Amino acid sequence: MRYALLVQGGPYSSQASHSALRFARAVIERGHSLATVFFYHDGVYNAARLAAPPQDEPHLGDGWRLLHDEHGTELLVCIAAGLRRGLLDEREAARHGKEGHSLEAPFELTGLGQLVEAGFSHDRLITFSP
Amino acid sequence: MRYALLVQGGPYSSQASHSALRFARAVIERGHSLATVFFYHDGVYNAARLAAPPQDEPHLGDGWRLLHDEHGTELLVCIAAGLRRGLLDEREAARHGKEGHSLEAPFELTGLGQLVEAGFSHDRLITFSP
Amino acid sequence: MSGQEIREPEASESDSVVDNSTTTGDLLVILRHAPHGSSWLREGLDTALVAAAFGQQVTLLFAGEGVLALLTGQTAGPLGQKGTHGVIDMLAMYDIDTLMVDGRALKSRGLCTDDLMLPVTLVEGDGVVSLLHGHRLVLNF
Amino acid sequence: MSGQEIREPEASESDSVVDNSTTTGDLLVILRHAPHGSSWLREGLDTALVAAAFGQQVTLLFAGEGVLALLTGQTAGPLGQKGTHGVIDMLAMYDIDTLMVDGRALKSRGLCTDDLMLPVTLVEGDGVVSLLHGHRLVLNF
Amino acid sequence: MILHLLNRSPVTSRVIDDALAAMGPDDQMLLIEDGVLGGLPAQAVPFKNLAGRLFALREDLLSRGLLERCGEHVTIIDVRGFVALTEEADKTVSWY
Amino acid sequence: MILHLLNRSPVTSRVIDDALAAMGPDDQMLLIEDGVLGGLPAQAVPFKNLAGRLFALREDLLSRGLLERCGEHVTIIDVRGFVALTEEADKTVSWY
Repeated sequence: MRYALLVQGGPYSSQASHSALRFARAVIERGHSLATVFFYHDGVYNAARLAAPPQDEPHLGDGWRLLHDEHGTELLVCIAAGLRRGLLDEREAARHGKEGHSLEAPFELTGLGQLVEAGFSHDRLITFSP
Repeated sequence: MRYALLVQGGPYSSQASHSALRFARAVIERGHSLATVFFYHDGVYNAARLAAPPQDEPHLGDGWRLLHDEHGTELLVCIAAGLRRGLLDEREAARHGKEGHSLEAPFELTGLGQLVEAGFSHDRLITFSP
Repeated sequence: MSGQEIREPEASESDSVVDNSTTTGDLLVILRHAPHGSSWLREGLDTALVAAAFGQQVTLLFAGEGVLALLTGQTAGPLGQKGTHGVIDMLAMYDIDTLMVDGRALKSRGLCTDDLMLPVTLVEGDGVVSLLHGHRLVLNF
Repeated sequence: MSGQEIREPEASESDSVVDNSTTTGDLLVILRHAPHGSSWLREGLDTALVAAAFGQQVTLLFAGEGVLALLTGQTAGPLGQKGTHGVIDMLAMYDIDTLMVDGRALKSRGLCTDDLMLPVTLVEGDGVVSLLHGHRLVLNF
Repeated sequence: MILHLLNRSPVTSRVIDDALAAMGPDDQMLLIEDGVLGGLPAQAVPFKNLAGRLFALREDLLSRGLLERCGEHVTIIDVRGFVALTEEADKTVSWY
Repeated sequence: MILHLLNRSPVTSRVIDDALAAMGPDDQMLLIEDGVLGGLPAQAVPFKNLAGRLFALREDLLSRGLLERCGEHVTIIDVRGFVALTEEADKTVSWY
């Protein structure tokens, strides 16, 4: 089956992101495709490229990137939720006249329509909230 | 009196930051000193320098900066809570081998000891949480 | 998705009914959070609007604190926060006209349909169960 | 502030007492959140450790879900999240030995002091009120 | 006197029980944010021992359409009144 | 069949009431994160109508020291079992 996840909890603030990443790996272990992870509400903070958690704790951003690299999982970040929380890629930073960027590939800023699309075009959508 | 605020809610995710900023202004209107705002838990996201909220909504980061510029309020961000959430100034970014930065003056990364210090050296400490 | 900033209180003509049939559709969005206190309500409503704009048949269920989203007399916040009442006003434009309200949530807060901005359908008893089963996708905000 | 990753369950020798006197100090940290589910517990404990390191007299009150912080047999999370049981083990090193537990919170979860890692003082009735009034500063996590 | 801030609705959160249990006979409580729902007459019962010591923030009632719907069990104050309460209180404790 | 996920403790959050009210006679519930506290025997009562349909996540019980303290009213499954439940369910609804 093709799975999509909706992640709405901030990394390190609630367990939601850890639960989602653990579930994602189990989905793949059971032979399914983890096609899409959509980050919304505080879940968008998972994409913060400068996150520097202590070395003896799991690095969630790296965990998501590994899923993308090894399994082609799309990492979609709601652009409206991201912009107000300070998550901009180079293009959005330029558009808003700001120097630097806080989000980069494989995370992609995208519209909320992609969440709706994910909900209807995948076999399963599982939500992890704070 | 000298007031300190502890802000623990993320901007735009909960009302905590809005409540704190509104309270901060009223503290000053009543003739007190708003000496310190300490950002902890998801409150540290208030310091995200790239935040780009819609133009018809209040810009919380600018609100905090204005307090600092006009009233000398210290804007202290817990470094441990900030680093794991991706809030690094230029110095911490260099120390962690990362390019760019996500936090800048007048926000300052500081230790949790400053919260304890604020609690005991100010006349009042008021907490705003999500 | 902007809306009017201030809305004067008004007594809404209530023609709400209790739902004993089964409402079906593509997407059920459950709204369980109050306006102003967090971004959950706004984000849930935005999801509903986008789904409707994509041509999906959307049902809204206001439950728990979410029933406050429909209260008359809401205004912008003290710092100019927009609130969500402007979005509620726009639902009809997006052809979202199936507004269900958990009757228990309304009653436990001492409110009735006369307190609400729009006509709604009250859901009682197993009505919520039917709603969840009657939609292809359920998103809970 | 790192700690051991795995802790085997063990029956703790309970020498806890019910507090009918008034405990006073500089800082009361109230811990109301469970381990692993959020960062609140960790952040509250860190605040207590720092205050103690600064020479303040610190009292901890475990209330609500916070009583789970003291449960025996906690381990790291499935992705290697450290949890907070290692920090609990370090409290004595920081001279934080006034550990108060809301008896009501323990009882409503069907737990007793034998379930806890450390000896604690149970607080009942107005004990919580006295604790709040007996400390110069109260931080609620 | 301790000022207790409550920002959660008493209908959906049980934190109100902890807050009330922690209040001494002279302590005061201010309802803010989602907590102002406690100002509805139907929510008066849990606050019955707080006569004259229960406040609700005007700005948060207003934006939610609850200002005209408030019961007699709460005293409505604005944000300056909120600051005034913190001036009088020895300390302030937030429940969330 | 709908799978309901609950991640809040039934002692401190009232969302469990909404979740239970939304469950049909064949629906299942899985307790995760802070929700696994519902696996304690003292918390069995609210779930009394869910015999055979109530699950708790093993990994979350283990890390909290609750694995050996679980009651008979819950079936313990690991994260692969969690995925299996979502395979069987027509849809999954999260309560938080």
